[in-house]
Amino acid sequence: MTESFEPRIVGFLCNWCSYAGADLAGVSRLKYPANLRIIRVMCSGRVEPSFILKAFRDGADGVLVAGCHPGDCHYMEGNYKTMRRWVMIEGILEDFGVEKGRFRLAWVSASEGDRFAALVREMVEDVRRLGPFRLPEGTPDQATLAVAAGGGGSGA
Amino acid sequence: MPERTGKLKFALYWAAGCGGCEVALLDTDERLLELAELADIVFWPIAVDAKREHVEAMGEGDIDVAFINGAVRNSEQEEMCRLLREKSGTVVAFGSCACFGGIPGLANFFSRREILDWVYSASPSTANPDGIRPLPQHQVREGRLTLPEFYRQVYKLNDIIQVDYYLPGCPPPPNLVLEAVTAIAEGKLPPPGSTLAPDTTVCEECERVKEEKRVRAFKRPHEIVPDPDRCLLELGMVCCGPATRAGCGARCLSANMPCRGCFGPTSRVLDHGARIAGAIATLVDSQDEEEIRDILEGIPDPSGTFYRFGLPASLLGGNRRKLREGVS
Amino acid sequence: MTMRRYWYYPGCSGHASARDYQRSVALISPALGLDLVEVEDWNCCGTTAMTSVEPRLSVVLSARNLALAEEAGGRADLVVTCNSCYAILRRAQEQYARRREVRAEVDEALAGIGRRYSGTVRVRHLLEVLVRDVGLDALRERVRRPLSGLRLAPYYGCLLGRPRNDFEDPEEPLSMDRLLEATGATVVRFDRKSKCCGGALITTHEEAALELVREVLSEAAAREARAVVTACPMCQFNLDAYQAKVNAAFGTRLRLPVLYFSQVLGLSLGFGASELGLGQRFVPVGGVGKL
Amino acid sequence: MSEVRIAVYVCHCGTNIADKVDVAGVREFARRLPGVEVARDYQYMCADPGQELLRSDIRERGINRVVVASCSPRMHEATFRQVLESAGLNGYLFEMANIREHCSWVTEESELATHKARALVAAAVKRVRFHAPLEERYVEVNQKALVVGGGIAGIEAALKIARAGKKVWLVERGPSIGGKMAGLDKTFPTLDCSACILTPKMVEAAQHPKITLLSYSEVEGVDGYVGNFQVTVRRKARYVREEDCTGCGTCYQKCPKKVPSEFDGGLSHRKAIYVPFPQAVPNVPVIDRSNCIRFQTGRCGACEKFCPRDAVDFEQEDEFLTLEVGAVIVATGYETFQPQEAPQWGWGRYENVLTARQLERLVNASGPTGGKVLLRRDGEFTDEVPKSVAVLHCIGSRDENYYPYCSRLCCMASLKLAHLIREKTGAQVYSFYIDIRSAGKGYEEFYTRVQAEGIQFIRGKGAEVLERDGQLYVHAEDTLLGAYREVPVDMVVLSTAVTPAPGAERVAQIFGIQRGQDGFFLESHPKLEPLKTATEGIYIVGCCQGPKDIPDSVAQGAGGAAEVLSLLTAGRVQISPVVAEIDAEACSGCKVCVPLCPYSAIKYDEERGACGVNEALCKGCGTCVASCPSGALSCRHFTDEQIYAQIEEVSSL
Repeated sequence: MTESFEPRIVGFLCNWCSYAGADLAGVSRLKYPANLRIIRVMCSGRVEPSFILKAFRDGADGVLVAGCHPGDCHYMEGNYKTMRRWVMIEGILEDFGVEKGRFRLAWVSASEGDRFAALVREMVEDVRRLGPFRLPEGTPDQATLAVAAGGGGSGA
Repeated sequence: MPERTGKLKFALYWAAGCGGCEVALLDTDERLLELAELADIVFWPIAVDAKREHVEAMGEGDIDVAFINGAVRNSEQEEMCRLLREKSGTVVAFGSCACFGGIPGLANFFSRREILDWVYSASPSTANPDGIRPLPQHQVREGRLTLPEFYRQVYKLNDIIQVDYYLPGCPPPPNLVLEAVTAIAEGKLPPPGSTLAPDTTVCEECERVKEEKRVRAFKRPHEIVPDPDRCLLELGMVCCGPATRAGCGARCLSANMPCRGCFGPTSRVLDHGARIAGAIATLVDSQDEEEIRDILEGIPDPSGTFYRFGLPASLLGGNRRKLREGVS
Repeated sequence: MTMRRYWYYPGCSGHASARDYQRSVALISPALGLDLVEVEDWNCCGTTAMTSVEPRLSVVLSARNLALAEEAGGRADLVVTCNSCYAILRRAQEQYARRREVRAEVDEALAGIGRRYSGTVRVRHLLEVLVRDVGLDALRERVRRPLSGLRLAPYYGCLLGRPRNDFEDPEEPLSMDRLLEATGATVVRFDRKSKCCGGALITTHEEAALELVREVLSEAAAREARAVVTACPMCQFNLDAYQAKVNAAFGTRLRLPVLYFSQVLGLSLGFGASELGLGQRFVPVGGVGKL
Repeated sequence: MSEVRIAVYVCHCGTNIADKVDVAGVREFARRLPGVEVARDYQYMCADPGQELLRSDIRERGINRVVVASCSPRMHEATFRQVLESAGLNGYLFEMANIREHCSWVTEESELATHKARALVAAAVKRVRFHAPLEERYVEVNQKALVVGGGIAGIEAALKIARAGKKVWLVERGPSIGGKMAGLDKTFPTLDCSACILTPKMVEAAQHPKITLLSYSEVEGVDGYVGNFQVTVRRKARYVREEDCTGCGTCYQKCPKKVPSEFDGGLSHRKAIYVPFPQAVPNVPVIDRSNCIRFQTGRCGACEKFCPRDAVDFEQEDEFLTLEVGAVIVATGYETFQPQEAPQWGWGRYENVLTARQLERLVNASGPTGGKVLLRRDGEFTDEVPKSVAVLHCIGSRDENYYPYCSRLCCMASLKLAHLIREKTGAQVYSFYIDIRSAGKGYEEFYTRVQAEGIQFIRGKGAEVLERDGQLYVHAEDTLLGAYREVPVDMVVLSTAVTPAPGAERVAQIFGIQRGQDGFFLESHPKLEPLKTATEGIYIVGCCQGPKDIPDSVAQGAGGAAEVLSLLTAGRVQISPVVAEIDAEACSGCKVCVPLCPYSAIKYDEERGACGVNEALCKGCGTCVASCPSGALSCRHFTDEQIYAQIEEVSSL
């Protein structure tokens, strides 16, 4: 993958709706770009903001979070918590210089295989247009991060 | 740590910081004298007349413990940190700036150019008609003048050198400082890499009564007179206590002020700002996206608030934020 | 009365065959608190032949008009009185918003003439503005000459609700029914209110078109309407100009004046028949204009 | 942790994966990943030889972590976990990489698919290092069941469960069970009488000692989990005491207030106090409060006065019951498309345009005309029999503007009605259709029979119905003639689409059922789990899942009963060990998590100064974990480090 830029997009999909929707896209043999790599979580509510940040840190060019439609959450209201965190994290990501087109929250039900495929196509196109995501120049190695968290602790 | 023969040798260094950490040592009051009995301070620019050459002349490990406060922003600081690392058996990152980047680390939201533009021309109090800017090197008739290079970013100490212990706090409170020194003196330090503070959060030390939290509106400290017995978060104040490492004795909270997060996260959390931001957002009591947006609008500058002490330690390290008003 | 400001797109007929329509609109709008400002330098909306021959050009033509309204500023909606212009401009609005490839093409074409469009203009039919923005209560208050006893057949034509939009049901449009009721007139049930008038066929398949005209007018006559009321210059022309031919072809004795809703509103607001442009048509308005 | 020894298997899935993904390449890539001891590719990992391969590697090569790169974990995760268990390895030391549904099937280019597969495998390999053995938990299953919806599917389900000796509650929203089938006259293709075959089942359901019928009741909420649901049921006030009423009918004879009958599609009247139809079960009237003179004005009270048993009680109030059940069958049925939304077909405009359901009532002996097909004029039936009738198929179905799907049962129902009209009136009957779909036992034969009876079939959808000079015309394009036709008829019958029942959205939310794009309830697998839903212990049968005819609905009702009985009979049910846990040492008791849990699974323990998770209540969504400010909460099998491991690989490869 040298000449054309192939973005890496990490998708966090809830098991019950969106992951099943992605499965349906597969079963229906709908084609979409290979740039999305899906990580399964039981509920979109499990997605910590740090997952999104870490994906960008580790080289992703885009992040998708997808869950059940509001009101349809398998766990009743996990997706509303996702929505709340999302509103917060959107602004923070922008402050960190992550352009709006790189991250997306979507509601995809288990029956929306075609919608899912269209969503991926659209998002890949958006991210492709934005180009690779780069951390600010001079950002230190991530190896130091784990240490920064401070290891174990004790009252010394 | 090498076996002790006689008094310990300490070095103290002040990098990119406000000086509060230096004062924190004085806050130990009369017990500072015990410290002097325990150790010789071989290098402490603010108080002891020892120069860089003296340190350079020392052998590896001649210094037992170096306490370095402040973040690293320029080449001089980096050189001094590396030098002290070379000569010291143990290095302690002293205070939040050294541990996580601290308040100076907020500069990472801006580029070097934006900072220089602001400081040397755009800020309202600046008069610089000739547009003079500092240069790392300048040739004059008498020879070459140099200044330390101003880096693109603020670094926390362990981005530059290996750090053995972390003593967080802005500044670290006297009890933790003394505990740390005692542990050093008695050879009872935990494994290297440890943070010399409990691995729980401020809520553990906070006396306020905690109930279930649901927030309809966020309040700033001047907007309410908080009930001294109730959890400030439940009153709508943005308190970072639930996500911030304990050890401070919840001093801000006992003064009716919310925790600002200076002790950083616990060992289990990767990104302090993201964690507290995510936790506080979920407390918003609404299922309507617009209303959620409105309620969260009540937190001015979330990035600055939640990454107040830890931007250089965050996953994305800071970036170009929309320019401040006044900087074109 | 506070005036609501809109950009106004009269379309080609507004300056030609439907001058009376435009005249009546110009008269009633200020009286109802509407400030309609004609978009400067507007061009053809891109309807009729263009939509099938050069579909993309048709969208671009519409988009230029939208861009003009947007550039003119004020974040005002673009008001249209011709159903065909309405359908075509609105289609451009929707396609620009939803279809990336259309957006890309339009942007490129507009850039070629030094214009840009960001998709903020809403296209609205005057009927919608009257029903939703002015409101029926406000209209009722301003009626000075209630048209009591006047039986009217509201004829919407085929385009107002098609393609589907959030304003009118394609099969059972109602806005004109409500407006005419507000003037005090009696609105007759009219099953063919949104059937085709044959306008597009009249030059190529006259026989088929005449049959469609007959269908519409016969129902209006059977329901004892005194006049047919339209919102579209094409429908108006077709139903009006071809009545004689229909009578000749089918042996019917139709004699139904075909008015614009704006003319009927004008009458109820107290304007005179001649200033509203009544009587400039093939089928005489007869008693209707003298109310 | 002992040394990690990972085995990776890349499945060909026949050609499903191997055609697109270079499986050998992925295998070689996996072989070089840290910790990988064995890497193989194989034709079908899920088949016996594939499973055996896995077992022998575990036994002979000391494998203690397994990654299978094949299909969706939603498909075979459970299969492979069992294989691990059978080889003595905990089933949770396993991870799947979905390189079929998410990779080979959706990617055009082979090279990109292979690259993606490598990234997914690398993520799985890194993740599995952090897996820990988890123990399955079991809970007792409550031996009672609930069936929601008293149509034929629900009745069948309730009877089957009851006959197996298990207690069942049958909850029905309306005043009587029987559902849509009770309104039909004959059933296709055998033409047996609907009421004759349905009423015995209704009566049995009402009288069976193991069934408690709760008619005129609705489920308001569900708590708990598989095996242990607590269901809140609202028993709406009937204003007639069921235990006192004998069903004599005096009350509705005396009631002065006439209301259009829902059961007869508005073609007749009922009273404000009424039973919906003569064979209603229970045969106990109900007062329609919004139409009752007594409730609206305070006067009247005729029913109360004349009731010989003093069963009328205007003071009655809604009651709430809490039922404890182990499993639930949802059989909430369907509705039909309301043609007033589409006036082009003339319903509501012309009184001789009827829906198929209305016509069912006309041809029925207990219907408003005593079984005669008669024309109406000015709101009343005349003695006049139509000489020509058009039956329009696909009204609202297979139509982009309304419902894009095929409603499946209306072709046959339309044929049946065409036959009955022809038989009863001798009228010329036209059937306007797009296609005739007569897939079913004896269905095609019935179609042939009806064709032979002289029904005129016009291939072309009825586009609109208009009246001209007092005559109805059906406008259609006859696609066989290639001509536009206007067919004059006296009566039009609209075969309207089958649509989700009103309130389906709320039912779905109450029971945690997902809905498809068409609004019908979604089964957990379209082929292999047609009755299960995303919520364990909740099953769907009949038309709430999609349009179905009577035999299919009955079969599903029985199938749902089998699901419930297998659950109840097993006596205990496995519960996923994927739950949240709290490190009490690390927890500071901030209580941020407590209100986030929709199941109230988190409680604060004053003594320990920390929160704790009730594992029986926790469903493992992880929402609390993501919000725990101190990081004291974690989610088993979805820990931070497991997910971080995946993120690291998929973000960088």
